[in-house]
Amino acid sequence: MTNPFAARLRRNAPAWPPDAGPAANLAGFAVKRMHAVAASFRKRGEPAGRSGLAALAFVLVGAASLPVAAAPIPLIQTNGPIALEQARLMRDALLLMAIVVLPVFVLAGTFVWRYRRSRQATYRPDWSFSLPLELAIWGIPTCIVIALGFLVWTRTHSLDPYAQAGPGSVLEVQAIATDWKWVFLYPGLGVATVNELVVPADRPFRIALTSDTVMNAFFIPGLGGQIFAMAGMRTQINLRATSPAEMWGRNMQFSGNGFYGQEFRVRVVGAQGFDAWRQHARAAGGQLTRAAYGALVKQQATAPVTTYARFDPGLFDEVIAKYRTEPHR
Amino acid sequence: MWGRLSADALPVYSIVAAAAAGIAVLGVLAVIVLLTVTHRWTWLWREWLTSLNHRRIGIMYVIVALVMLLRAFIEALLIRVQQAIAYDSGGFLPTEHFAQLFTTHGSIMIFFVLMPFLTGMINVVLPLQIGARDLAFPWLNAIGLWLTTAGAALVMTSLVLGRFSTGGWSGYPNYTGAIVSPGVGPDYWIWALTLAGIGSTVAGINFIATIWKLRAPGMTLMRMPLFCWTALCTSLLIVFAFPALTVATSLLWLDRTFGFHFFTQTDGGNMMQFVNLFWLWGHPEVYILILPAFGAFSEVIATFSQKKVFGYASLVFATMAIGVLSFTVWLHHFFTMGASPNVNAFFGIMTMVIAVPTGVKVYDWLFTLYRGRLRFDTPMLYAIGFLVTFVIGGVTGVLLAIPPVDYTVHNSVFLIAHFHNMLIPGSLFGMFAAFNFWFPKAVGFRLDDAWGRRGFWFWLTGFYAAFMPLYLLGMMGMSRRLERYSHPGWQPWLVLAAFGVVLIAAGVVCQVIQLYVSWRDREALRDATGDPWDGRALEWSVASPPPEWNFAVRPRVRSRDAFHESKVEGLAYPDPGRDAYRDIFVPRNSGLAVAIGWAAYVLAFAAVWRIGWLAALGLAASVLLVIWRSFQTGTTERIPAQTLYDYDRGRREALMRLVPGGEIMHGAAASGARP
Amino acid sequence: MSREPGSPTHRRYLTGYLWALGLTLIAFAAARLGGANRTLALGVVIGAGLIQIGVHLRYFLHLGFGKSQRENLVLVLIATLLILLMVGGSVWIMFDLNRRMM
Amino acid sequence: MTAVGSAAPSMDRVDDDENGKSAFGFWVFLMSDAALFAVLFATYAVMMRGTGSGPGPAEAIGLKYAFPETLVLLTSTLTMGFAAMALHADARRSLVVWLGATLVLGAVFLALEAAEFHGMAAKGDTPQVSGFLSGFFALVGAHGLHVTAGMVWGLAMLVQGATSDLSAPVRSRLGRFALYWHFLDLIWVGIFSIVYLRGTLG
Repeated sequence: MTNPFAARLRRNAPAWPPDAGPAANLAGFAVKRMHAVAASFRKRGEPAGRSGLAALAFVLVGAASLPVAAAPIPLIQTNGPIALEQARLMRDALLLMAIVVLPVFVLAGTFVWRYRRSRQATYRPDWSFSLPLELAIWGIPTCIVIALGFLVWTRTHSLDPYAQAGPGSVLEVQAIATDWKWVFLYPGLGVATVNELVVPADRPFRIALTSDTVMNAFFIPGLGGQIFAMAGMRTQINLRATSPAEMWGRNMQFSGNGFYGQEFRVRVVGAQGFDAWRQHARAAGGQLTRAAYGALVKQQATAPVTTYARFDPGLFDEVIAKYRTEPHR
Repeated sequence: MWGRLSADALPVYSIVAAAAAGIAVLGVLAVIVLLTVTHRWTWLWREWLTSLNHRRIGIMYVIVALVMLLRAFIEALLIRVQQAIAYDSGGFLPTEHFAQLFTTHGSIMIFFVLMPFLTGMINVVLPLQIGARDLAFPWLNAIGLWLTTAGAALVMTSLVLGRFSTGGWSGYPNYTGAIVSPGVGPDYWIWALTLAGIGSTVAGINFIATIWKLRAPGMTLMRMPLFCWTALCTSLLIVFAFPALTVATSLLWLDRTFGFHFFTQTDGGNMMQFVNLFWLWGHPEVYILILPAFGAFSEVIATFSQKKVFGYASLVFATMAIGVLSFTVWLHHFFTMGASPNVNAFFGIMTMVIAVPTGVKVYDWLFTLYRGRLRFDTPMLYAIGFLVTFVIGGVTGVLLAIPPVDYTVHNSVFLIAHFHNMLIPGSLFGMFAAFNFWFPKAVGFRLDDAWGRRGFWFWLTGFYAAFMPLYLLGMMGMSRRLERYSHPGWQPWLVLAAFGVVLIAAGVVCQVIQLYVSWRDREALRDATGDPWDGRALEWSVASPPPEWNFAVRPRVRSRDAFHESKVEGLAYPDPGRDAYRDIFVPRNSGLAVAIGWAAYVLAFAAVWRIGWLAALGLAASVLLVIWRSFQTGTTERIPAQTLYDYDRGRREALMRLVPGGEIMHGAAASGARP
Repeated sequence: MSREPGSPTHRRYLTGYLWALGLTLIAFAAARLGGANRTLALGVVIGAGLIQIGVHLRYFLHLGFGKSQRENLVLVLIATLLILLMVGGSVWIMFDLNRRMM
Repeated sequence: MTAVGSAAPSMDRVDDDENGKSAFGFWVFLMSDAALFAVLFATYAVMMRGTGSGPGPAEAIGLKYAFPETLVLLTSTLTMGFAAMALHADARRSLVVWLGATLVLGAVFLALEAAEFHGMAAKGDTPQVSGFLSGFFALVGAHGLHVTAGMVWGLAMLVQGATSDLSAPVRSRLGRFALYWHFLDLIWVGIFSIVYLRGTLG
């Protein structure tokens, strides 16, 4: 059946995200993927640091379903130190947990096989306690949790989204979540975009976030990190991309009818490319005045990528202030 | 006069929704016609609806759960099919209808499937296991049932009149506030949850008082079957966690209906407080759902391994530790809200700490298998399937407990895969195991094992096929609650997930067939001894189904696995002598609880549609009915000692006949399996 | 009729009443007169409130360490622990969030 | 009695409460209710700064009503205690008098609270003004609703105390009502400390 709303969304939908099309050669893809995984195990610390995770995922899903995988997996194609650290953390945690988890599979299989009734193996119906065993099953997980806890404490602090992502001068960006698109303001550059985030490679950037609608969650899978954007409030996320790339980000918190299309393009470009983009934006784009912004928000639809040469200064703070009533008594 | 209710409320916005409404209405009509044609109304009213007997109330709880499970499962099927075909297309569901589906699916599974399922199983089993004649407060028990049923009826009503919320089962404002969602949807959600929540609280109070006060003589706490321990712990969690939900939903209702500013975006409202309150309830709720299943697994694994459970004290301690710790982890549901690293890290670490007692339980169960004599009946299959599958969910749960890792998969389908990986093997499999295990005790005949096993295998394989791809998709960045998408690479995995749900559907069909076949063959499957599995706890010492008074003479307990030990000693069915029998009192049936449930339904329905006079009527009726009850006398019925004595003598004689030679044990224990 | 120590009597209720009344008056007086030293006044109010809750539990709700009250006492202690976790955690989380969102 | 003999015979009756299961069950309910109030208190603490364009605690909250409310409720808890003593002594007339006094004091409390709320609304301080006032009215109002429910229950108990034979179920119910009433006063201690006194301290 037709869904007029969906049709409208499709008309507005930008021609991205830049995913590969359906794989022409599925078997070839699978081979390539396996090579990538194998290679990443040899080269620890390369950007392919999520290989352990990917390997686990493939085990989980089962080799039989492998050949149908045709998607580039952002968590393998991580870009930047934040995403890389997060991926390593995931891998380390998995390895630590394997110590207690793998024996479960082995023991379950062994015991089910050995002690099935028809096999008539040793039978000890009253055996129900063993101090060494009890100590082990309490002690070993406790040790692992202590190790994990140490990881959690240190990494949660080092990967705090509010902490600057590495050395260098920070590029400030402001993002406003609206129904159902993202407005990006570059206060230092004076330019603004809708549904496109352009950042220079190898330079930390900070996105200050708020929402001009319901609660949203800002997320760029390839760069790592996710944080809520809420009306009248200001959150922030600090990220960094290592090398030029095309990615996508989106709102992860359900926000109504256009939610599915609330994706934006992320372009990581070199330092020169970034200057070129800024000049291009300066020269070509229109103006995001308060009125234009108001009209954009009112539309309640997804929007194509748009660039603005300038925006009314203070727009971001005004959006926040709109929801905050200062005491007058 | 009728508030917001008008002809616009009919579901003409979507063919699928209209069809669902039609099926719901026709289903109700069909049941009414069937009952009328077969002249079953009086029977239904006298034997079931007005009953205050714990076993019957438990069975009605389970029936509510199974009916709602069918609906929620069909919704899951629709969601998966939609996502499988919705690459760059609208699929077959309008956007808003899809949002209603994921909201109702979640709300129903939690509040109207798992909660009534576990409440029902505790109802049936708990008094029998501790040697009590009923729960502490039989009438209150019926009120809990009928409030839950009223909530379920309200959700079903939303199929036909108006629309349900689109805000997800967690209903975050401001999306569910009056400005963004002015319709009746969130109000349906609020009231369904509130009614069910009050019903659950009532049940929890009842279970705690029962365990604390009505244990048989000699049944010390450390001799209680593990299912009772988990029931106790779950009840404590219910009693202390549900108030947070009640507050959250009530305040949201005040916001929506009377313009308060708790969770609004303006005028000093703070939507983060809703999220905080919701998960303040929501995390203990996870353990509320899982602990009774843990208890059931403990019973099942010991029984079908034919040996004592390993590490009883460990299991008890782990249960209580989980109970307390479950109140220290709720922030991990919103790590991404932006709390400072100290807060996030603290709650992350506490979440990992809770994994320790959970892991201990898994190992205790594993070592219960060790040197056992394993039988693989349906309940045991669910238990083994649970053990292996649950740890995968545990691993992904610990991953999610690491805040920086959570940032990369929060709100993605990885999260969906994780909590289904906890709740399906953890809670639902537990309830299926419990259902198959205790069905003969509650109803009097066993369930067909062959169809039960088929159901299990379809559920297990279907689970893996449906949810493992979601882990991968989550790592690819796929958001939850997407009704369409433009990433071609996702589609193959979503097709695989849909195939998984089709497998689960086959499992559901097997379970329906299992019920039918068992009913058809009930004479062959009858449980004549009351002890079909060579059971270990006291519930197997009484007949199946047990008489209204459960125990004519209350048993005196000397050890754990009380019934098993008495079988070993050859004293399973002792004759206490005529003098031990006294008159006892059982509660008379009462229709008032049913009436209170429906009065609450009227109140809630009127509040949803803002029909003031009707709401006042519903409220007044509820209050007056409670007062009326307090003025009633003669609410119990005396059963003379002679009746009890005759019944017990008859049962003992029947048991003698069943097993020649007067040896009235059976199963493996009787066949010389002991070394 | 033999009575457990701590079971209700008229005298006991009156004692409790006087205690509670005194603590109430102290708290109100502190709030009324405490403008100069707000922290101290607040401390007195909270302290008097906590003691008064204890007085109510002991003299009106008859909570005690006696055998017949042990079950209720255990329950109240469980409740206190969980309520402290819930309230303390909520306040910690929400104040932290508010601080970070400004 | 044989080895597997019947336990305490009293437990065989479903409708009496000699092993205290009703009183204990009611304690469990009270603790659940305490958790409900605790969550409301926490919410109030969070909302306290959400004053929007409305008044803050120091401006909106006064002790003009809170002080007499406190005294009235505290006194009613004493009369409730005396009613319980009367029940203990099987003195029906005394029971009715003290229970009646308790209810009258409860009614006075509710009247004072209604006047207070009305006065605030007349000043424009309604719950619709700000998150803070919403929190105030929800917390204090929830207590007021509990007292109202207590009045309904108390009236029913008054009738039963006056007319019935003071049977075991009636006694058990009166005992629970007393617990409930004392519990509401305990919650009020929290409210006047945290809401009113802390509020006036600014």
